[in-house]
Amino acid sequence: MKRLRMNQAISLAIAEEMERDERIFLMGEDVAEAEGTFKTSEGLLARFGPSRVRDTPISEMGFLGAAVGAAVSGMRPIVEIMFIEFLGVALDQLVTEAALMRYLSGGALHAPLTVRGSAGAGLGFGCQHSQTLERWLVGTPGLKVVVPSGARSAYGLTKAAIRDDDPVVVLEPRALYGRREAFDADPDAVIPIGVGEVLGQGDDVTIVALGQTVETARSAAADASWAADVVDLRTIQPWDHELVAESVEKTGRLVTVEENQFTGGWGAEIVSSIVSACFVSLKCPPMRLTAPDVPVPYGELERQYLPSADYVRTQVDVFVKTDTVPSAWWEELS
Amino acid sequence: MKRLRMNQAISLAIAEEMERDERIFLMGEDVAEAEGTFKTSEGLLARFGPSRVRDTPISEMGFLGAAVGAAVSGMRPIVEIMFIEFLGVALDQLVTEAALMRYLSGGALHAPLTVRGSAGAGLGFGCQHSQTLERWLVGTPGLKVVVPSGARSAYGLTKAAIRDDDPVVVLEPRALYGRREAFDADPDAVIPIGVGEVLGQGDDVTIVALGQTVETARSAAADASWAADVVDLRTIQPWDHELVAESVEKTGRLVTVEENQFTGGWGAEIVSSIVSACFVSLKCPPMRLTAPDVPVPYGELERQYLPSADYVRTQVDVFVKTDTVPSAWWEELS
Amino acid sequence: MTVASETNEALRRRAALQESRLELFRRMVEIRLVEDRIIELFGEGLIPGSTHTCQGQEAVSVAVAAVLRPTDTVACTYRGHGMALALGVTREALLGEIFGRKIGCMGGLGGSMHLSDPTVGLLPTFAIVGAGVPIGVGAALAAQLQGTEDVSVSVFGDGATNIGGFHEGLNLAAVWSLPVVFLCENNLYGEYSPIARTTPVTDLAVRAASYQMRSEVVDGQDVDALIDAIAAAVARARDGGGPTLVEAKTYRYAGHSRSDKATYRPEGELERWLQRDPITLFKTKLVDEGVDGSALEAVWEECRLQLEQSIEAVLASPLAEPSDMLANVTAGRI
Amino acid sequence: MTVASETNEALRRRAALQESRLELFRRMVEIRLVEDRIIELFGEGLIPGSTHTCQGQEAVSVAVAAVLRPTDTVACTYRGHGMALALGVTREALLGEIFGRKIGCMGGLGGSMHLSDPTVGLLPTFAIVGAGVPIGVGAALAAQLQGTEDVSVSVFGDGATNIGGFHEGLNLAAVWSLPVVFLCENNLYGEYSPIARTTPVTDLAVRAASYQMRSEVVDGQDVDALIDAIAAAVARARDGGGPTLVEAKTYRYAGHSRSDKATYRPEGELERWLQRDPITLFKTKLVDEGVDGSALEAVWEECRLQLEQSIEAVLASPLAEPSDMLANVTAGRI
Ligand SMILES: Cc1ncc(C[n+]2csc(CCOP(=O)(O)OP(=O)(O)O)c2C)c(N)n1
Ligand SMILES: Cc1ncc(C[n+]2csc(CCOP(=O)(O)OP(=O)(O)O)c2C)c(N)n1
Ligand SMILES: [Mg+2]
Ligand SMILES: [Mg+2]
Repeated sequence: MKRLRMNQAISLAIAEEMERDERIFLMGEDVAEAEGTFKTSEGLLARFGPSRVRDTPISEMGFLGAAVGAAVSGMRPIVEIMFIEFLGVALDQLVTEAALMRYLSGGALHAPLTVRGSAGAGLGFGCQHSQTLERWLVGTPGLKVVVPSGARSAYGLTKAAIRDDDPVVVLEPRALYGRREAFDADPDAVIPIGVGEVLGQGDDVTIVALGQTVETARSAAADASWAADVVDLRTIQPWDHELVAESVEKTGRLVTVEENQFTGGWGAEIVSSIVSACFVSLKCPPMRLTAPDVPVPYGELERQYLPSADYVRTQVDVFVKTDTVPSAWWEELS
Repeated sequence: MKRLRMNQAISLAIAEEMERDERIFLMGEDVAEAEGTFKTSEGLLARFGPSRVRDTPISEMGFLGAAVGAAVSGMRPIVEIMFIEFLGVALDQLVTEAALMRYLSGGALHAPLTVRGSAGAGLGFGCQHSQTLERWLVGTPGLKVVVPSGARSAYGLTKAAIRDDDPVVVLEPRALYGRREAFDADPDAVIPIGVGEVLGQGDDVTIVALGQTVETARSAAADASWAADVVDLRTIQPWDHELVAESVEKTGRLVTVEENQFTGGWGAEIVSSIVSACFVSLKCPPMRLTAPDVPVPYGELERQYLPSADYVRTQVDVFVKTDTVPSAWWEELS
Repeated sequence: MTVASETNEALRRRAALQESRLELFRRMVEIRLVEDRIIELFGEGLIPGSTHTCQGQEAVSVAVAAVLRPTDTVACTYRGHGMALALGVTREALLGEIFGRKIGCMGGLGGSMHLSDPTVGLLPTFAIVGAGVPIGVGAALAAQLQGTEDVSVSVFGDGATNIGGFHEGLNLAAVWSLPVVFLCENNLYGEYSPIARTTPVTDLAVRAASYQMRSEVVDGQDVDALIDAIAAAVARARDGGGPTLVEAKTYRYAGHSRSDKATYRPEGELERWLQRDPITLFKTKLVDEGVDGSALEAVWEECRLQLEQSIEAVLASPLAEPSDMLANVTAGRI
Repeated sequence: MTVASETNEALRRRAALQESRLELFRRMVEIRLVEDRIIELFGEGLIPGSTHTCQGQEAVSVAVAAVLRPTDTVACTYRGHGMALALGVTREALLGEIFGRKIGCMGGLGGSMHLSDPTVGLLPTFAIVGAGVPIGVGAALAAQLQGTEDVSVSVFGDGATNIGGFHEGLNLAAVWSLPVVFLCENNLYGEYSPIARTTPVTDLAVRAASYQMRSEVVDGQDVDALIDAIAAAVARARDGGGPTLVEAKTYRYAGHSRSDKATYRPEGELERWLQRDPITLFKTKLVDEGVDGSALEAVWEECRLQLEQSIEAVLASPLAEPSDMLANVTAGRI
């Protein structure tokens, strides 16, 4: 058992994989000398040298594209996008090029590329450095997207991403980098892509969470008058339909807890699929707990913006009691 | 009444608005001398001159950014993105800059910017020139997205976009540019953003369609054994929740017809919201008719990929008769 | 712009800076003190998120402010406190923003990276590297189209010259001969990376040749040299002579951001630059010009006092409220 | 790569081209005839979508193929038929793709813009302008990391030199001294826009100076001059001498794409270029070298015959099927 911060777990996962496979290398802005803005590549330069751990210019399009080219040429690059928002200047290389390499070559090529980016709110970085943006990625044929919820899943999912033969994006909740978690760091403790996990069991409601909302949902459930299956989705594309459906068949109630805005949030995808699959078992309409449809605010307000454990508990209280969806906090305001 | 092709209707709408307001100008690749790759700026250079109708270098990031700068400086730019996929090299300027200008300036600035792009499949352009990609845009606070379904709505929505004081994206179904439609081209026949339209009435099912699937849905409904409210959504952000909810309250059945892939498609948003709003009225789970989760194929196969009127009719037949969602064609194959 | 008295104060501060060399000196001192104090405040954990200060680069900011008219436009970066203060933004508007107060530039919703004040020409500062370059070009395009004599200045760092938006922006400005000045603050580092690691040329000004654009390298620690270079470029732009790339060789004394101790700097480098401190150099010059040295010394204490008063005022002023985050997303309310 | 005999045929064709100057001539003729015929076939409405032909630019393609090893990599554009044929791709694989047949380069799912054959080093041709530049850089990075002596060539047009990816790619290659050759086919137009409308420099090779990179301008109609320039650049790259930007001055005889009649060209321009037709120039040279002129004349007829046979074979071969579109999206099946 190790007790590591999430950024340490990521460094460890990368190091072990690089040790195992010479084709793996890491590049990004300040990942080498500085060991990553969020210290997610601690010790890697010292251990693997500047050829396999590379600082890049500020050229997201350039180095992401270079990673695509290296990936189809027999390497297995890991690219760090410091803040996932910066994909806005490079999205083409990921979704229009990398994701299609296998298809465009009739299966002759493939792009075993890992793109890691810090994502999400909670650190007070303001509206251009606090988003999750999985909506830019989910739905892209050929692309997979995973989201760890702490050190343990970061370790296992990072390994899975690196070992996958197709492009995988790891959206690392930046608010969790500094949080410690104890886990069994077996070098082969890979968490398979596409497989979620039920944390805690309960018959009243299924709560689906992702990334930092997993902890929110667990805290909410811990002191609640209801009992929930809390599902850590872990992969958002392709997501674990079976696991969620099975739980909803049992509980008859579905809640998603998302840190993103309501519109365009991943919860809509889950709700729309699960409603089809489990219509007759549903006791009530699903409920999505999200942030309001506004940019991520700075400072104190960021806490209000993100769904808190208290908020989740209160809303689920009403939901389970009345089998109706209570209005969101901002609907009361506006 | 005029009978125009959709590209002519767009040219006309732009011309009339440019006539009305000197601050409006158009830029993009080959929009001036060549009058647009899809002839959507016919006659504009001759009429308004090279200063207000500008050919740009191949620099989507550069000229989209320039449009943002001009918009906050008192102009009302229209930018053409020849194929909406090219936003992949410029997305930052639209979703991270333009959409936030009002917010970032505490309301002191705003960006009255229209971004028009050709979108969607049907012309055999292959996987990098045939997507709709509204998923890159929907959910962005500060951004609006409209999708015309023919010459009439292109005319009215283009005007609405140009007159709006915030950034609006017009996704023009490229397969429809050459189609004619007769309509009343009253210079003030603006179609308000956020307002859908019910075409044809029926009690059995609500079919929500967008862009080129509006015609698909209408054809399917024309010869069917069931009667449908066919809703042309017209705006996908913010979409007309009330109109759809009202119809579903009446019919008890919801179908979306989308030309995009299932995962990440706009239908999930509609389904997830409407299920909450209309849960007790629903006779059965909603059904989403989409393309499979694969890149858009070329040639003959493109016809198979897109949901056809026949396919929609057959699927809705089963749906209405059995109140269950039949499997999609590709589920039978794989 | 929202508060009328605020506006007047910013314009008054701008005029003051342009009227006397003593005021120019005072503003540099103010910037230095504000930046030092911000680092302290962050250090005390009083402020969330991050911040990017500009100690050592004050001469560039005040030179821009000394040359430009308030109707001219500045597109600046997250390292924007100095530019904001120089252009006229009040200490209260800056610190208010950082402390999340309603009197902040954007109502306390944005934080350190997001300043703006259109009344003195400051566009929202850009947190995405390179984003402001094409946007500055767009402001110049607006001026050209409107037939005003306004000029736009895009300010960015050395690292930003490796990003696509720089290239596209400069090309566009050159081919359309727009009234814009590209001002590169070459402080030798992009985050933790020395320029040589990311950039194969030492004088970034050489890049202007790719666009047949004029360029100049200027001593970034010498206010007067800067004023001359910027004034010449601005005058040429105003006269229809097109864009110029000005490279100011400068240095940032602090780390890249709040958490950076700048341990990557070679020994003695900081000390060498401190010997050419822009404030000291300017003081010597003013004394040579006959200004009383002790008056200049007194400026430090005066500024310090004013700063503490400003901080008190800010801390006594109301915080941004939850409902504030629902405003300024689009023209209406969310 | 999928069909072994195909593979061998492509390699054989590549070797043949490298072994004799007559074969080099023959390949240019083949390319010309294939392109002319493709335009005809599109004109007859037999093929959906669009196509971009390269008549007039054949010398560049065969020069690249003459210089490179099959393990070297080429990142080329949608205007890629000539490059594909030159590198060794068979007429059947090219035409099969355009006709949507299983024997096409990507199984008939992609069409004219999407060719590839890794066995002769052809990466999927890029339909997004500039996308192939960083990807070619990545192939070179792989070679450097793997310690092979392979070289990568990025081929793109004049218009592509205005897009961000060009700038970022060249900078990255220079700062890492990668074995890559940037080959710009300057055919004077980007779609319908003459270069002067979009680009403030005439010799695009000057842009190499921004990266302290070597560059050369070469006559794009002279096979031998091209071979010399490309061979020198490739040799330097192989020897660890870093990247070079080679600008080939050339001309496309046809319009930009299927639907373009190229009416925007100044009178006489095409005729002037036809006088320096690369095939004619090379023929004259071969005759000077003692090759029998009538043998060269006969090549046209031989190629014409082979082409018709290929078309027949392609039209008799099976079309891509619906289930094909579900393969090659990720490692598994959809
Ligand atoms: C597109 C993008 N990539 C990366 C970053 C992260 N980042 C912020 S500042 C910075 C360094 C910029 O260096 P430079 O342009 O020299 O400006 P300086 O900070 O030195 O003023 C980086 C990499 C960003 N904000 N945007
Ligand atoms: C990012 C992007 N923008 C625009 C286009 C549309 N487009 C395709 S080819 C082309 C012209 C390219 O010109 P050039 O680079 O000179 O190459 P050429 O076609 O002359 O070979 C354009 C604008 C595109 N495919 N990708
Ligand atoms: Mg710098
Ligand atoms: Mg060209």
